[in-house]
Amino acid sequence: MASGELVSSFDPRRVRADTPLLRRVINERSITYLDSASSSLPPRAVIEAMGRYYEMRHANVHRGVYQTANEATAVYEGARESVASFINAPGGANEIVFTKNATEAFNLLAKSWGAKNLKAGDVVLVSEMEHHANIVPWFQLRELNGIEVRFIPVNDDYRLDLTNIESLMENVKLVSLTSMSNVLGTINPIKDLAALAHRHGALFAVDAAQSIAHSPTDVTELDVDFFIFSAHKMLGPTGIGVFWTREAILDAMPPFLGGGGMISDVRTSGYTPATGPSKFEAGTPPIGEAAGLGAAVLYLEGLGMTNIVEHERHLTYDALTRLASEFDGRVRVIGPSDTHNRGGVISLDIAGVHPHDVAQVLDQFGVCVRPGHHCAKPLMRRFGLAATARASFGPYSLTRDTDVLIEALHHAVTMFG
Amino acid sequence: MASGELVSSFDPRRVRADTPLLRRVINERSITYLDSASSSLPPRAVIEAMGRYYEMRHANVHRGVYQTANEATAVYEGARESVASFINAPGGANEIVFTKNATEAFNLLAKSWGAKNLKAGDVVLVSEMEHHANIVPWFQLRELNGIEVRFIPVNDDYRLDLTNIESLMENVKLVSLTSMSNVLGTINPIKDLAALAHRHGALFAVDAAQSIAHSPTDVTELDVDFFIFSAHKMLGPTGIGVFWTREAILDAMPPFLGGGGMISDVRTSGYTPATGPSKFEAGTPPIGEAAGLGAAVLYLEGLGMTNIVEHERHLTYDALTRLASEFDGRVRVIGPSDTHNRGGVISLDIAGVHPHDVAQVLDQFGVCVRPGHHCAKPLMRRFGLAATARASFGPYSLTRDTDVLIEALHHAVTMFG
Amino acid sequence: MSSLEDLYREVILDHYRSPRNRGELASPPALRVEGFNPLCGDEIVVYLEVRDGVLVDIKLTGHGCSISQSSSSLMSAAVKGKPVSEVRGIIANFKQLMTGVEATLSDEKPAAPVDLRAMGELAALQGVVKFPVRIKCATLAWNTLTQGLDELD
Amino acid sequence: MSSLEDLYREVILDHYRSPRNRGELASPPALRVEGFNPLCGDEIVVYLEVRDGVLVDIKLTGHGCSISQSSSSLMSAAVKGKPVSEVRGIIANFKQLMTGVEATLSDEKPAAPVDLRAMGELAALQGVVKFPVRIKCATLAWNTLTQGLDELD
Ligand SMILES: Cc1ncc(COP(=O)(O)O)c(C=O)c1O
Ligand SMILES: Cc1ncc(COP(=O)(O)O)c(C=O)c1O
Repeated sequence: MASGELVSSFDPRRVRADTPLLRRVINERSITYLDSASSSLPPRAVIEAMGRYYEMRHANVHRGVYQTANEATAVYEGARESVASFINAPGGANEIVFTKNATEAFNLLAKSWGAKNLKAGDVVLVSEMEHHANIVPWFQLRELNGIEVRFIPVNDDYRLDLTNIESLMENVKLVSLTSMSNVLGTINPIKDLAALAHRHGALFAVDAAQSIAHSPTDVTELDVDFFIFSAHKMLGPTGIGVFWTREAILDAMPPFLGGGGMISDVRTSGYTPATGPSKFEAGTPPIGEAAGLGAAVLYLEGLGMTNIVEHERHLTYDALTRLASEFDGRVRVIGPSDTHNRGGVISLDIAGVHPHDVAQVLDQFGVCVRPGHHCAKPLMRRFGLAATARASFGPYSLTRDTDVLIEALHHAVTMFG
Repeated sequence: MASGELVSSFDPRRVRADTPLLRRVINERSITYLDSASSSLPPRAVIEAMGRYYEMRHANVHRGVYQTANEATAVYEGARESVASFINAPGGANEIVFTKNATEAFNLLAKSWGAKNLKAGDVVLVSEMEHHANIVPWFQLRELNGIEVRFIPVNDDYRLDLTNIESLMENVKLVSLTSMSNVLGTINPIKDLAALAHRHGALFAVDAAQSIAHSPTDVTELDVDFFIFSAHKMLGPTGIGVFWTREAILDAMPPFLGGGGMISDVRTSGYTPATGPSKFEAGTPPIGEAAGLGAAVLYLEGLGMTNIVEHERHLTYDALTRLASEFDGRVRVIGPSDTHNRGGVISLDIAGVHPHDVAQVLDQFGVCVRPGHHCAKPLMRRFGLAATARASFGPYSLTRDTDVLIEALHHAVTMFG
Repeated sequence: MSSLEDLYREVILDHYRSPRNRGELASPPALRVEGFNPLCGDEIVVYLEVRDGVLVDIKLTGHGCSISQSSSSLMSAAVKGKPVSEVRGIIANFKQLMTGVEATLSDEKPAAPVDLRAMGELAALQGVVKFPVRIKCATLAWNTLTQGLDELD
Repeated sequence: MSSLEDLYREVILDHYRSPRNRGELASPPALRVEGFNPLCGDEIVVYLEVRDGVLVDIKLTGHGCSISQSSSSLMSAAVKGKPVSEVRGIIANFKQLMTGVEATLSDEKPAAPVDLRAMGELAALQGVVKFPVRIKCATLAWNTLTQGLDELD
């Protein structure tokens, strides 16, 4: 991306203008996109980076000698560098593994690092507010080798219940937590909890899928051990996720998926794995996707992550205030009611209106919210809900979006009486 | 793709005009792309389908109620339908699982189906000409449960040595073979071998990565059990691959990667997997990539697979003839010397010139060939080679490409004396 | 908003607000069948009592959106007290109402039109077909009922 | 074709065609070290004999492209008979010749320029830096030698 394309001071209308999908008209209304927690909308710079890649430089990476193969390799490895610097990986690009999504990265963590380092009776400590991506792989590992998966409870105030954390830490070898809940918006005290885990001799993994595009990230400063996220939630494309860990841990991890690219030798009798991130990138990697992810990182850096935090906090504060005052208590926010340690994900429970119906009515106003369990069924059960209707913000969101949301919610509430 | 964009009678120059990357000029020469076996060049229709997806319809799939989420779901599921019909899957779209590449699909085969159905002493029969993607996952399964991985030898004529196939079949539960070697160009008698496997009570898997874009596919007619390929070798994007198997087999396979989307329920105590292809598609799937793959299938169907076969056979015949006559025996083709059961992949061994140097010299002429072991080290060892320089054709290739290849090869041969 | 009002017709909202035949039956003798839509979390439990080839009683519990809830309520009212053979016919008709239009959406030939008059209140669910993702909500109860009848066969 | 001829200078082609110090040394007393570039399959075996702090003999076997082969041949000629401390200096100089320009390509500040005259024939490998993927070919032998010297330390 040419530096001229960067915005120097943050302006959400500028981001909006950069985002082609926001020009969509739905049911005769401009789209009101409030589903960035599911997937964000890529700016033109990202879409064009991919288009240019396929038009100009596409080739398989590695081992190529010809020019476009070198260029494709530079695009791919360049994205690795950009991501490393975006999260401030202490060991740089060598610590960045590209997966297909955050979910594959959790499977890599559980089935490579976990299968090697955890044995029966060892505990992986997660929480009741985790996404299935940070639960199911641990259950699968449990089937394999009898680890215990333990859950930190969630309080009625929608925050981790840390009252008994010291006793919960018994036999814990890994703490794996979301930095921000995709249902509640709750932001967890990752740095403190990582320090606590380390005091107990445990490692610490972060599910950063929700925080990556909504706050600055510094894995060195957080002093965590694993860090996982997906490009499609940070204005990037589908099909690529990131797994970060310290180089020493990465080097000691056994291979995961097998195939081309992750070997240093193959004989009919056996194989020797490659070293570095390659060991975990079997087969042709997501090259076009890396082009998109690299552009997304540049774009976010251009906006400035602290600007985004401020902007989204303002939107969230405004929305929470209006939702609390306008519906005579019929609309309940499932999540913290203030913006302290809370991001722009707002789950709604509306008395007498099922989230599916809420979303359906909202669609008639061009409002995109997501109904469902948000891949967090344990959390839903904890609060006795089958589903919520979730609205979530991105850097392109405006208070105008909240206006339309509230207008449409009024309609839904009236309709279902 | 509007039907007006389809070419009714096959014309490689038209395909060329459709392919933006072929306009590249490299070292002051037009690009001569001869590396389609590594990755093919997407036509504008594919690149634009992805761009349009991100500009117009991008949203996370499943569970969405709003319009763009429905459209994204339709794009994704539509691609599944297109792929199912492209390979004539007997059970339709329900049998198509999207993976990140062919390699992940082999890992799914080995670690889901294989881990459940194979036990110590059971044999997986592959061949010496397999790609690492169809070798390493089996080695990994062997570490887990002691299966045997057995290799069908390759003859000096670069074809499978089937002399002792009956005795090789002892204890074989799965035969897993490439339909076309990515090094030799050899096309294997899949239908006959599948029938043989079935006679011995074994299932049959096909690595179709190399054949999928170069010949018509009909898995029903072939009567095979598993069929695997990658989009990026069939004019599609990176980041998406296909795993096909019969519905009954798929339903009985245990989950592979765990996370969102592949579950029907998750409690703090455990989880219940989903049914159908979803069970194997954990996390946000490659939606933009599916848009590209769907367009690639349409584009290939528009060209007509039998037209492509004819075209590439002609190119291959011409190239083999000229390579055999022009270099006084210094240039040796590692692969069958006729076009009977042979595709357009031509591996070269040049006396006194290392493949790396060949590719480097060729790059100066804008010629893209791939040097290396092509992820087929057992095959390389079999023929006492460390590497070859490989040229391969696509539907956009012309005899003019072979002209430039030969001109550049003359230069390399002269240069290294 | 016309298609929205087509989806949420008054009959539907009425059955959603005041579901018919809600509750449980002792099982046995009644058959208890569970239905589940993993995509949106809708759950339904159908209790069936068949005597001498007649569906003498049906009760429902569960939770879900207005479409799945009203569809199950409408279904219970439509099938209760009917001979099983007739119930199967009603199910087939309803499924066709849903799939006929699904097929149209996917560019295939539309199935023979359903006789809407014969369907009574059920016809109110016709608006669902314009919202393909909601069809699964509407058919959940019906699939669960079918499963129950199959088990009794 | 100028950059191509810069890569494949006559000196390089000469060392490729007639590699110096090719062969093996009995080990022990010599040290045998293997180097391998998994990316392109280049393999090299370096035999070192160090006595009283001097690299008295070096031999090489292996296979690879003209760059990796000529670089190892050029290296052997440059280091043979030299004190180990001086060998380390030559290695450092050569690595800088390769990395200095790598760094430039990736937009960092170029390292201090290497004194090319002091490098003799080795300077012929300078053209490699314009072909970043080939740098690994050129440095394979040198990394293997370093590894050997480290083992002897
Ligand atoms: C024969 C064969 N099988 C499998 C693969 C693996 O495909 P992918 O790298 O897309 O996973 C390839 C290509 O690299 C191949 O040529
Ligand atoms: C908190 C959290 N973790 C993990 C994921 C999984 O990400 P993906 O679906 O891209 O693998 C998501 C998003 O779905 C999420 O919100």
